[in-house]
Amino acid sequence: MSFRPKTLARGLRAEGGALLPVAVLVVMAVVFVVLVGTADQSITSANGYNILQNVALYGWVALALGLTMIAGEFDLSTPAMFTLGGVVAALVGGSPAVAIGAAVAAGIVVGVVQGLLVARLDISSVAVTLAGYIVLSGVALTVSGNEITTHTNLDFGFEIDRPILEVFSVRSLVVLAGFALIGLLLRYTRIGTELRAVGNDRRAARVAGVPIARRVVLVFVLSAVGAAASGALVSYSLSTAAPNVNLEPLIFGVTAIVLGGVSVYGGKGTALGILIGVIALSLLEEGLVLLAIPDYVANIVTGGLLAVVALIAAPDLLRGGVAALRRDRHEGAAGAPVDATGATSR
Amino acid sequence: MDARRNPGLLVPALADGGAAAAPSRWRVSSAVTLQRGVIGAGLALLLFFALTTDGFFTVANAKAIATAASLVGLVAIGQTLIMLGGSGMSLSLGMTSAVSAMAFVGLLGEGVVIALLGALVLAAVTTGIQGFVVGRWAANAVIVTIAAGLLLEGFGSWAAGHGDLTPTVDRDVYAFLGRPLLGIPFPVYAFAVAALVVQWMLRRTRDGRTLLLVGSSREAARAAALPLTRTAVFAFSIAGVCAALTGIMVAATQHHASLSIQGNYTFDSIAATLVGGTLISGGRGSVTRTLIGALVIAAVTDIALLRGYSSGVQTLVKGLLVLVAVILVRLTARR
Amino acid sequence: ACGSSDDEASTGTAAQGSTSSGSAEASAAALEGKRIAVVSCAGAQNPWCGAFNEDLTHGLEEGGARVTVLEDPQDPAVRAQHFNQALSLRPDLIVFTALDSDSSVPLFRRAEAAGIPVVNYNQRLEGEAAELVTASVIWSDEELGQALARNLVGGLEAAGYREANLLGITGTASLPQTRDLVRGFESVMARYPQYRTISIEDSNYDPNRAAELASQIFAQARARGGIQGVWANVDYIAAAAAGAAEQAGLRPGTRSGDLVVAAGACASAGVNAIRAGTQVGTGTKTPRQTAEAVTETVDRVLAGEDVEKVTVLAPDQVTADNLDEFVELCSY
Amino acid sequence: MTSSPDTTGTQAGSASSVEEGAPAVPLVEVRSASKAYGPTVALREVSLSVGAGEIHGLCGQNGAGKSTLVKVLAGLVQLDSGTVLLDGRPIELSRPLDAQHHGIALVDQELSVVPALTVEENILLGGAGRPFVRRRAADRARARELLERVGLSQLSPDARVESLSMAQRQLVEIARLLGREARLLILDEPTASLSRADSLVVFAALRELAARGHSVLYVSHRLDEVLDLCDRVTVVRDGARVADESATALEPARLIELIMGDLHRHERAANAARSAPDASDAVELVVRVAQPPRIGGVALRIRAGSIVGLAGQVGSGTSELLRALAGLEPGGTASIELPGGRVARPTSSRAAQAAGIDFVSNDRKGEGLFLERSVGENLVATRLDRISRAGIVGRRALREVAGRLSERVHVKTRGLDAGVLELSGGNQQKVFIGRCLERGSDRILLLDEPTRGVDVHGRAEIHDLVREAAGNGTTVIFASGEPDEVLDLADVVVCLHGGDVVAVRRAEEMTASDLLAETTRGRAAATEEPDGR
Ligand SMILES: Nc1ncnc2c1ncn2[C@@H]1O[C@H](COP(=O)(O)OP(=O)(O)OP(=O)(O)O)[C@@H](O)[C@H]1O
Ligand SMILES: Nc1ncnc2c1ncn2[C@@H]1O[C@H](COP(=O)(O)OP(=O)(O)OP(=O)(O)O)[C@@H](O)[C@H]1O
Ligand SMILES: [Mg+2]
Ligand SMILES: [Mg+2]
Repeated sequence: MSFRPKTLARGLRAEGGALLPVAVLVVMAVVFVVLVGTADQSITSANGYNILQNVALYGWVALALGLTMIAGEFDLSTPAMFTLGGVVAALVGGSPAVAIGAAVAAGIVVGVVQGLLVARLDISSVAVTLAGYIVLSGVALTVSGNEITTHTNLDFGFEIDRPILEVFSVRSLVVLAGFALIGLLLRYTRIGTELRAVGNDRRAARVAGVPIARRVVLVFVLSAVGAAASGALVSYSLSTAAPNVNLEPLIFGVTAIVLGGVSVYGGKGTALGILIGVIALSLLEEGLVLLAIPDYVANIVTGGLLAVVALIAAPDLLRGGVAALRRDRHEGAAGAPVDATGATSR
Repeated sequence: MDARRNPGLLVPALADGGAAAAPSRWRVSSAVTLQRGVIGAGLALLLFFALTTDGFFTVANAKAIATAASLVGLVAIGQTLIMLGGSGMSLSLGMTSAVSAMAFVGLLGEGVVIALLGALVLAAVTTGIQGFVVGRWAANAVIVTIAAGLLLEGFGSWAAGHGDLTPTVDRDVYAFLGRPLLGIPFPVYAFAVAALVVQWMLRRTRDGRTLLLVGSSREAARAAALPLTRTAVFAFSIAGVCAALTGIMVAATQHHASLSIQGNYTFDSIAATLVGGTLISGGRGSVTRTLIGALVIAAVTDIALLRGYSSGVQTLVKGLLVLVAVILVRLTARR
Repeated sequence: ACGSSDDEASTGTAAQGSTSSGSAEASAAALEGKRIAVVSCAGAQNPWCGAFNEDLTHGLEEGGARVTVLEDPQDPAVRAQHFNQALSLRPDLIVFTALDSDSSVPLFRRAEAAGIPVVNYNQRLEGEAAELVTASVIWSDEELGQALARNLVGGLEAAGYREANLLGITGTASLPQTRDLVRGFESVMARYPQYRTISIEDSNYDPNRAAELASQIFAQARARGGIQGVWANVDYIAAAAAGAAEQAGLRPGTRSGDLVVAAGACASAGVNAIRAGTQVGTGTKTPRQTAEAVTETVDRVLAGEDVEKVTVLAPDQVTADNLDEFVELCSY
Repeated sequence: MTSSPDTTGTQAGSASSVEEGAPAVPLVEVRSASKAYGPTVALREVSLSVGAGEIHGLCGQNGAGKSTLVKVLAGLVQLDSGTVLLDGRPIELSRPLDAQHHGIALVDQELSVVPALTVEENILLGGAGRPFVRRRAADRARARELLERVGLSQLSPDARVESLSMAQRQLVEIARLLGREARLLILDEPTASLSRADSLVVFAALRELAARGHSVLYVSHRLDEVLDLCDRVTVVRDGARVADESATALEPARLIELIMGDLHRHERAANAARSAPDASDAVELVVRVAQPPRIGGVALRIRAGSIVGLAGQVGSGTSELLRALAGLEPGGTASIELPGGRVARPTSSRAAQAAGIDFVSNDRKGEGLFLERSVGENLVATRLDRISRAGIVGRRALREVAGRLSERVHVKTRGLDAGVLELSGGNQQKVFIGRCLERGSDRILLLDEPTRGVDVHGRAEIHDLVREAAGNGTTVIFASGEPDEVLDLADVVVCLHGGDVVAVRRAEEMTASDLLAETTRGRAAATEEPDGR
């Protein structure tokens, strides 16, 4: 990846991204180096591998969540789809192509249904995908019989995690390719423009003739497919799929995309920004591991970070803060007031 | 260029009067018919399954359902207030239940009153802070509450020394909170009283009515100089207190408290609120509806359990109920 | 090791399979300066894990090892990720608790390739995983099930039941240790046909769910003679069921007409309940004994000794009578 | 009344038909169109014809059926009976797509450009083309060409739309429609969100388009604009056509009469009749607002109980000034020096409220009403404090207050429990204003576009309410983009330009053209169209 800084900055700006992701990445990198330094460790390619594996783990989930958010929606069903993707792949078994294909197909079905409900009936996506979350959790438990399902093909899992050039793996390369693809889609195609339009001002986009329903369905399909496919890939690398849903992917994804400069209110964000958010968060996690931080401290750190992120994204705090700064510099309009009593001209 | 070969839209197809943008009065009224039909059919189905389920229609089972509905329902009262106020939902109320329960058990040595007050105040303050952030700065409630859940979990397990807390005092001191009173489990009273009080607050107090207005439109409320921050703190801290009550009663019944007390309360409470028919974007709904939602979910889960369906199927049915409710509410919404 | 006083070491009768007596001095030497990564479940969610991680860390550090603990909320993906991160720390040994055999295979292969020994605890491994791992320390869940059954029968007999309907509540039914426990339980109960388990439900280790389903099954069974006994594989699930019983107007205890409650693996909730008389007994599957056994195994592996693949710890039966002996071990 | 377009007009748009010299077949003709919504009859046998290259006005009261007629042409609403002809041939308009095939384009009341996208992206948004490719060079050329056609050749296609003026945004939208070969452009109240100067920019572009043979159907409540812009005017009342006349021949008073029937009355008289605050015991306030970069610093001394009208184009800062005083612009500083040396600083809407300031936003749906709630609840929304004791709302007090206010503002509603969304726009506006009345004397009432989208009759009623409030000692500051409204309602007119006060005059000393001259200072030359109209 040979992004020149200028191209990178332009890419972020052109799609309405902010400086935030770059700042976040720099801060995280510094924190990482400091953490590692105090932990008396040396940084090796193994750390790079781990970070990229972490990117591979939830990268697509973050990208999928980010896409829906750019289009002005929120897909809460992501963690359940992630789990279900793994369960489906493990249950179907056989050739990995077929198994992953089945997970992707499940994702398409879920995405189409959720997308249609959101777009056609104009229901809040939070409500629809919350119901989707519960339904999909039930489906995952039911089809698996509440058992951990084992893949028959253990070698494939081993292959996709084998280090390539020390730091990469098939799994992380596939996820990075996904980022590149979605990045190109957002930046260089009409669909990308339309997605941002749909997220920024849905009414105007509709009036302009953007096929809103199709675009909304598209993001929900991409979101569900992203989650299902990563769930399937992860299940291969674990050689098993557990049917219980947990919120980990959602928490990671939301934190990463907001750090990556995606607006919670839609219309703004880039694939590159999301990737930066994911990498930044993976750096942090690797740093915490190197420091052997207990789980509860990790919770506090992640929770604190997310709280800060929520505040950064809060519109009124920013407005108020800017206002307070300005108020200090300007103290009203001094001087004699213009007479508007109507008395003088009488 | 010929317009025929260039089918870009000239007319804002759905800009005005379109199906999605504004359902006409006809659509609304037919949707009401549809809603009544679906609810009627649903109730008939429920009745059928109830009648054919061995052991459903017994007093003991009614109590079991009422208890289950009450524990989730109390958390759902809070969820309803948060939703009505336009903040969407809280993803940390289950964790609030657990941490309050731990505080309660931890403080029991100081006496049951102090323990109760301590736990309730802790819950009110922690959720109140979330309400402040959401109300004052319009922070996204989902993200704020996920963050708060993580922080509560972290600090909770730190304070409890990663442990399961067991009361150091005699059981009789606090066990009344879990035992039946006049044959009816204590949580049922707590839920009934809380639902009545909160519903009354919504209808009859200034803060309650303001909450509905803010939920209807935050921008309008700001322009009308309504107290956004106070309203959100009001909704969130009552939610915290209700969630804490659930946690305390669970701890008093099970005689210990750990983070596992949160169970599925967070998502189940949102499900109960949505099944009751409260609008997720706020401004419309009531605690009474949530009460019904909680009872329906508890009854359906009970039937599924008694008929021997797996927990997966029970979850699935719950999810479908939420989905149907959400669709019906949308179809009958005025906007 | 691990701060346990001598009398505990003698009372904690963790029958250690075929342990050869590795002396304390030898272990100190073997652990000294070694780097050990522990990939474990998180204490925040699970008190057992918290106590175990603490005891193990303490024990290993006392021997002079440097310990890094990576905790996760029982999430297979995160656990695998942590295992990889543990590998990149290039430790001398990894202590690991598998979620199941199959998902451990790729991890163990990687560890083998890196030449890092792995000591697994608590999870019985099968197939390739069992071969790849250096050593395992597990409990005999079958014996735990037997202890549970003996406790329950004792309670039922004390309450004077000629016959009884029983409700069983398991943690996660699909786990091997749950199956072992149920097998052990049933092997004993086969001798008491008058006590019938009419329903075994899966709580997924969620106490609220356990309470909910217990109360609903109490209600349903009322018409058919009611439930006289409840058993659960861990104490806090039993406590939830006992609480639900109280709410339904039943009385947990061992007097005539009481609901008899018994559980498998002891914890504070169980100690509390046995003291209060609402639970008849439990069994030891304690974090401290596990940590001690793991520490010893680690020590021996690092000392280059020949270690058995599997060390099976045998649990003790705990009742109101001998509770005092086990209070220390069971309180966490 | 003729049904063929008038060819004697002097407008550039008609020139082409003059040259052809033949009685041209109208581009679009609607014959005896009827439409009912349940019991409501929206259109009764209406006819309309728009010639090629003609700018045609459509006027009528609220609810007269203008929008319905327009939607019929756009294929959004189907007629119960009647026909639509294009180039003299009947056409089927059962879907929006049909209208589009026939080159009929609708520009909605609300602007439909996406703020976060660039000009070029907006122009090409939603159009045909392959979804995955963007042909950069071709797209750029197309965007430039279309921008030129609406007179925006100076604008960079890469500019973000959120940085444009309202007029530019409107023109970008029109450029998009031109890109789709629109023959008939329909604009339904397009200038509701445009200032006068911005309107002039748009008008110039429309005339240019008409000159090139495009037709325009123009719906507006701003009668001066209609007369100014259009070649012909059709007036509908209660769903029926009452006139179709040449705009040049039409007197403003006659047009009002046609629109209102006998409801019309003249307003300035009403204002004159209002007892102006007595000069001798006048209490004065000083209002100061600074809000960089929009408003450098404005300080006004005004008399309590008077009505101050702020006039200015969009971007002149009238809205920002009001919003700053209402505590809704956190970027600004505002203060009000009250009698007795007290200084109120509305740093938030709560602070403004505490200082006795009430605000009626220009965005009724977004920032005004609580659309999910009832009429009654909306009316008492801001006085829950006063009708409650110890935090408990008195039910009797609530009904009483809501009932009284509802009567005061003459809301037409089936009851206080009716949803506010059931009301028509004008009635919604009355509820909105009613909420700010009767809140005690010594208060300051800020109104931004108080009668937007309200018909002449409703407007007069609202003006009366405002005068009455002022008569009771409330100080009123309002902003309006319509010169007539400012002159009708205000005692004192304050003209703003570029965030500065450029003129302060008594209303009766001013004419509409004075006002236009003051508020378009410096820009007037640039925006006034070249033919000097
Ligand atoms: N979708 C609808 N359902 C029922 N009645 C409608 C609908 N749309 C319009 N009407 C009614 O039809 C009549 C004409 O409405 P229309 O919107 O055409 O008026 P208008 O002339 O555009 O008014 P305004 O100047 O306020 O925009 C009104 O009485 C209105 O109540
Ligand atoms: N979709 C609809 N279904 C039923 N009645 C409607 C609908 N739309 C409008 N109406 C009714 O039509 C009447 C006029 O509505 P309309 O929105 O045209 O008002 P308006 O005065 O034109 O508003 P505005 O000035 O904002 O354009 C109202 O009484 C309203 O109740
Ligand atoms: Mg209208
Ligand atoms: Mg209209």
